[in-house]
Amino acid sequence: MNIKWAMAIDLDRCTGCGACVVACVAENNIPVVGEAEAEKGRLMQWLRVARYWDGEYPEAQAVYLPVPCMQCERAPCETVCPVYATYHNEDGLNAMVYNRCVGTRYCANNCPYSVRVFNWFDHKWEKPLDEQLSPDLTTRSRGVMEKCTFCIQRIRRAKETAALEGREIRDGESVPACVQTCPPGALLFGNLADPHSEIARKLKDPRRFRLMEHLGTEPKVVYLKRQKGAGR
Amino acid sequence: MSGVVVVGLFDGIGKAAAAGNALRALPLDEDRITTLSSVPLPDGSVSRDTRPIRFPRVTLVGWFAGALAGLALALGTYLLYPLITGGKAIVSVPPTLIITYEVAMLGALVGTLIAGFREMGLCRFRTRLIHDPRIQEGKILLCARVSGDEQARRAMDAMKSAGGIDVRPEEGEL
Amino acid sequence: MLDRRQFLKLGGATAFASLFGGCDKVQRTLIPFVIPPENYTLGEALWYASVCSQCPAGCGIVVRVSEGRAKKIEGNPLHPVNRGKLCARGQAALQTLYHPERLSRPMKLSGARGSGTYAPISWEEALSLLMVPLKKVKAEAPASLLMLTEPMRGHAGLVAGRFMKAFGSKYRAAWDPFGADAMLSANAAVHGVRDLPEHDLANARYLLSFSGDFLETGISPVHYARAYGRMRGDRETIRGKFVHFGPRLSMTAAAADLFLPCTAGTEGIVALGIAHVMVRDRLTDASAVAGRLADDLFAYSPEAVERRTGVHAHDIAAIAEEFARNQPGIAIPGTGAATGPDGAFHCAAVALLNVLAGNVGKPGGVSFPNRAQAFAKYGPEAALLAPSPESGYAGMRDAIEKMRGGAFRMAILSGATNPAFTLPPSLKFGEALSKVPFVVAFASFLDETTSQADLVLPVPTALEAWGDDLAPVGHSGAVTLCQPVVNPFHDTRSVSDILIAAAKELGGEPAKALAWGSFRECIEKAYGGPGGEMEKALQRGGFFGESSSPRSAARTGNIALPKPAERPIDGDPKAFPLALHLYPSVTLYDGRGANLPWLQEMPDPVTTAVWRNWVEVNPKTAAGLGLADGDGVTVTSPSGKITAHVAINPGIASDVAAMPLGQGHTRYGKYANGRGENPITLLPAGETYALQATRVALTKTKLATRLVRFAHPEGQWKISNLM
Amino acid sequence: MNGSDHLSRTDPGALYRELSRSNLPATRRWYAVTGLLLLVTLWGVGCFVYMMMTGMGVTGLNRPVMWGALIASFVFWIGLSHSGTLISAILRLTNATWRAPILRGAEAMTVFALMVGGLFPLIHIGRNWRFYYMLPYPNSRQLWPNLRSPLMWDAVAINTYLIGSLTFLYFGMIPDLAIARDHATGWRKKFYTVLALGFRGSHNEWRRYHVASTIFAILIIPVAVSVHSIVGWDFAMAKVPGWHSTIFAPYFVTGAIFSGLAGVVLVMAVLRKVYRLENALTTVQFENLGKLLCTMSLLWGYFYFSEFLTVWYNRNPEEWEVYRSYGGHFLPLWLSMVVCNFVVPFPLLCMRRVRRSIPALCFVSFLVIVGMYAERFLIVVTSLARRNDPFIWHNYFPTWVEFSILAGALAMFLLLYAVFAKLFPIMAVSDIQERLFQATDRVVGGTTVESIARPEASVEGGHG
Repeated sequence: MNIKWAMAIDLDRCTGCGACVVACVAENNIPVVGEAEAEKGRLMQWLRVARYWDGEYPEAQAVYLPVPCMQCERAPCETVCPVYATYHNEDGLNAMVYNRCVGTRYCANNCPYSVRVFNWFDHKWEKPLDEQLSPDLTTRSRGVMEKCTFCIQRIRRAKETAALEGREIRDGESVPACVQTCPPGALLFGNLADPHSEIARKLKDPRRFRLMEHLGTEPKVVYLKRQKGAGR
Repeated sequence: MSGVVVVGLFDGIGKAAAAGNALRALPLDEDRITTLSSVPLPDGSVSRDTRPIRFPRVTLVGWFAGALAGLALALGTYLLYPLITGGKAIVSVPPTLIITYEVAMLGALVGTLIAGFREMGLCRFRTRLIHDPRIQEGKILLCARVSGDEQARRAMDAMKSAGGIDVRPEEGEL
Repeated sequence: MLDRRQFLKLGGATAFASLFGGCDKVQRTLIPFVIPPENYTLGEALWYASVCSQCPAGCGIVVRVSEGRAKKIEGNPLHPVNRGKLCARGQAALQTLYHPERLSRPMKLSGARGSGTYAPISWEEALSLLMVPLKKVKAEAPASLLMLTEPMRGHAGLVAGRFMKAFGSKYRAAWDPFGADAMLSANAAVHGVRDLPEHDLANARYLLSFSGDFLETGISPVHYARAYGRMRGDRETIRGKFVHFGPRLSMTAAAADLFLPCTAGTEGIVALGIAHVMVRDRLTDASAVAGRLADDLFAYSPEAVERRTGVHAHDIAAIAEEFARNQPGIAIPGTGAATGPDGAFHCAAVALLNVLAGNVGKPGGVSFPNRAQAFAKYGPEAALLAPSPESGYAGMRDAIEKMRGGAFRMAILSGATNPAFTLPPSLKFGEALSKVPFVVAFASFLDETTSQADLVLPVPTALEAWGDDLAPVGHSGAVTLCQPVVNPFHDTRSVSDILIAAAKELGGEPAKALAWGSFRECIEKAYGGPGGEMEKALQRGGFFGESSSPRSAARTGNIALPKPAERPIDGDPKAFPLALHLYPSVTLYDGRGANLPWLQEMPDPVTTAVWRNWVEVNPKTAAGLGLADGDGVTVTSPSGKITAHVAINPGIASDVAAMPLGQGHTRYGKYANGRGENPITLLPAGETYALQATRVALTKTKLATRLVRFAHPEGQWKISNLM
Repeated sequence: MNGSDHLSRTDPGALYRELSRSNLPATRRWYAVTGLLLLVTLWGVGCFVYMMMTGMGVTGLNRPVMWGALIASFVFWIGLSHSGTLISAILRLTNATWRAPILRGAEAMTVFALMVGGLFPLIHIGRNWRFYYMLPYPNSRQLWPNLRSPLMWDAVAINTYLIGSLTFLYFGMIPDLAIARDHATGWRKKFYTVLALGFRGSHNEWRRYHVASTIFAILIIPVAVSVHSIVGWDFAMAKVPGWHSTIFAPYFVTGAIFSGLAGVVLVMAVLRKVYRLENALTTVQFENLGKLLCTMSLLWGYFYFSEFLTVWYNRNPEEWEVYRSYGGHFLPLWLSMVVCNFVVPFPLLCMRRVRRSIPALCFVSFLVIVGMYAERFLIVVTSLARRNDPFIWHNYFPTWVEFSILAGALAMFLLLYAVFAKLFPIMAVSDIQERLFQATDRVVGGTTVESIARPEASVEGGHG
């Protein structure tokens, strides 16, 4: 089956609660950096919920914008890597091979969404917190770039299960941790190449837009605008 | 082409030129006469270079060899490791041009260097070469490769009469 | 690529071949670096269902267990409260299990009382240390035993309740800092039901929130957030509108279509203003507002309300009309409104709107399910299993007073609500506790409360224990079951197990009341034992089949409006110009999450700050005080003084200083200690547990620390660059 | 010529001794200075090792400023390397007679600046110990470099340029090495004998030497231009507001020549002072360099204005944020760039007095070096610090580790130069001799002027 994973983020539903962030941290063995490193702008979270202010009191508004890796179809990060550490996999995801990475950080510079995070140090999990580490994916050493993978390990597992049962992967069978946990259901994940998938139907919504569309990166994360007023 | 070389030191270009003319009158072929000097002398002032300078062709050859290598590197990379990046085609032209260009220039530079060394006859550490360090004091060493004792004697006479100092036969390569 | 089964097959083939063919088939190629390591799947994971204990909402969870270790917590998709969803705090609960500072052995006080220095001892010694005084108290003065816990639900509550009763002491105080006291009394006054309502957000067309925090820390944030999402986007042609009134632009307020800031402590007045318009413009069925109520409402004309609250009269009128016309609609009060000194008034005023709109008992409105029904077979003891979601503040005050008076010879502490941290220091809880000769604490972590005990007994976390639970809202009558999802990581025993064992040793009445071998046996007996139904229920996470029939509100007419309390909040407005607005932290809740690194490092949704607390002020107010974003300030109230960093919140009322609760720990481990000061210090010890009870003054101070925020101070204003 | 029986108007032996003062046995002062430089270099190396063992976190880098002072220095040093070979090649091709005394020093500067600059990308990568992943050789990891990456273009181009510059330097030095060989004794004799490769100064050698030099000069110019263009493309290829600009390649080349010229002036002044080369390095050389510097300052100003104008007029919000920060957080840096690169140097260099005064010219050159470093830093850091998504903006300031590495790099450059000057002819003796040989005094009316006789342009063919 042709697969093109995509994510829809409905800003009308997103409350900015941050459940996705912690779910991602828990799923992907993402280290905690501490206050001093956070101050230097080195949070390791793969997914951020950007909070923008808009307007002045009393019309001030907070606008939440969850930003995972956009898994661009025309990914600027991939072409600039001198060692092919990041490339397009068969499902159209930007796969990151930590082993190959030498840490030029060019990919991070070339990512207009700035969603790539770099391992500035070897991050340690104080014992026994290391027991929480998921065996499905590696921890990353210092000097290596990392980023949201759409929880490729979950996709992989679902694919294996499907293959064992001799069928194709079902819509919604595998979703990233953030999508799984999102309390208001603002996140939706699925195969865009399958016209019957929920996401394919959802993305017919006229509210759809993509972040920095003018850059031509063709992100596979699609946002749905906030609505105004009652009714549609 | 080893043989006897008659050498003589001259402390002025005029004297050396006169000696050169005398040698040519012996007669001695143009390509048997040369000078050693600390500064380049204009061609024909004392001796004349008869051998055509052809090594710039090697530069060209080096350039094309480099270009081929660069092209092979670029295309080979694309075709042997066909990883899709950025959702783009496997083979991309502009980077190929850049790599080809740079490696071509490298080939040309290296080709020129090697050919230049060969043409100038450098790096012959094992052969005995005619040399006189006194040229560094502004003297000109006029050298004439002679065949036979008779020619050698006449050449020495010609140099001495033109004002040559320390005129002597030497064994060695030019 | 190999998957696991192919690998096993190959493994078998290799083993077989090696017997006969020798070992010449050695793998010669390395795994090339073109393949990401994530493409290899290691082992199979198992999922176990349980319940989340990070807040009282009682969400169902499933825990992914791999090689005997819990790896990830997710929401239980079958659970009626959260339907597979889970908040950040629930996700982070995994870190309590493997926390480096978790108590792994019983500990005996080795220094002075309250010093927090302990020596590890064996369980035998610990139990004898527990039993000797317990027996003595039982023999000499059974009424001098105090049990201080968080509200215990399910059979744990039954065990504790029966134990105390059989022991002969009635002093069992349960403390929950965010208990819904005000809402309960308001509901009793307006609806005649002293319980939490079920808000059917998913089917509502209009939502009015008064300082609501239902999306972040309210009674059941995941339940409400899920319903909120459905209200917004699950219906083809209807999108529920959401209007928020409150003094602060909170995370919940940010989700609103319209956020109308009002003066601190005036939420109820705004609600009455809306009610006034509804009655005046005949937007409501008149029978509901007979008699005195109409007279009471007369004073709340939009203009009068505007003067007191700062909300424009035309906004009030417009919203009243919208609210009445867009049926069904719901009005919700939040912690900010309910925790003022006259929280009951605010909540009642809001509840009144639901009555006026005629939404009580309707889909998309407010209803009151019968929670007690699930445990009806226990008769009067059902209240032990399904306690009312009150804060228990009165009980705590009473207990503190009695402790100070020397009424208790022994105290048992349990639970995560940490009264020494969450009660105003002016109540002097710690000092009172030190008057109790022997204090035993059941805990997973040393905190400000448990570190004052003489004996600390380690308990399993919720992921390692048996239990059952009944969620306060959204449960639809379902009982959630807990089971150990992993083998206990440390040698721990649950409170219920120890109480059962202690009862057995005490003999007599207690032994009869707690006639089980263990708490597991208690649960199994209650739910039909191993095999059969309980096993299936454990797999599913509980009994989700039965749904309780909703109670109808007892009262529909003749509603008496509670009088707004005439107590102004503490502090002279001249000396203390700003009203202090305290709110539960989105990440740390009441402070129990402060020792979990994941939560400390999760940027706060509003300020994007990490690892420290702050005081939010309006940009104009800050400028007037000469304060810039990030400056250190001293926050002074009549009751206390702390320092914090200024965080500008452009959507906060100009007369308010807001602080999150949860930081300011001093004895909660290295991740929690020294991350700012506890704002509870600023509170007076009032009649009710009122978080919005004082005014404060801010003065600029130099601080050695800095407030770290994720957002760039300039960049965070440039959304227009992006969209 | 003119019937003169002298090869030159000065005694070649005395000339050599004067120009080769740098090769005299090392003095205590020399040891003190190089010792100090070695210490600073080692300190820089130590800091690099510390950074490698601990992680890149010891720098001030962050998200989004993933490149900082190290990359700015890379661009700066590669830029500095530009003047040497490029100027030398252009002057050689155009037969500028005043060029001879500055050739060697400038070419050596190119090579050492390249060596130092080329280290920075390796220093800055996160897993330095895996740098060989970028080399194209068959291996069991199935790794191969991605030639789409501008970094690979850079690697190839810098490699070509380094080899080319080394060749250029060495080839041009062969006659001088021969001279040195003939004057030297002891170990130096053997040393120079090997390096001179048996060059004797025969007529054939000289002729071919000239042809090859010309070809090298022709080849190296496009390489030099391409190298800094590619360094510019490292940035211009990226989707970073402030980087993504078509003008970057020529702008970088201009800036490179500009800073390189300033570097040449400083190096020449130091050589002149330390090795008492006043007779060779006269105000003529400095004035001419000053004129070039003035031109380049103007050219740089023009390019910067062109770049600025397009963004200013366009007001693309993403790019404009970068420019806005020039007036905000990065104002000191921006001011130092504009003042040191244009506002002060241009009017000063227009004055003949300044151009002819070596201290004044050195001061201006120093300003230009500072200004150009500020420019590199500004280009690299500011654009990253004000990325597309304003939420994650973050400022950057280098840490002591980065400063140490930068200091170590400077010390390494100076150390290499000091050792080079000690071992090799730092003045192009044979070129100077040649010029003197060709020059003669000629009476024109009432004055005597220097007249140069040129050998016929006998170079046939360049490269293909």
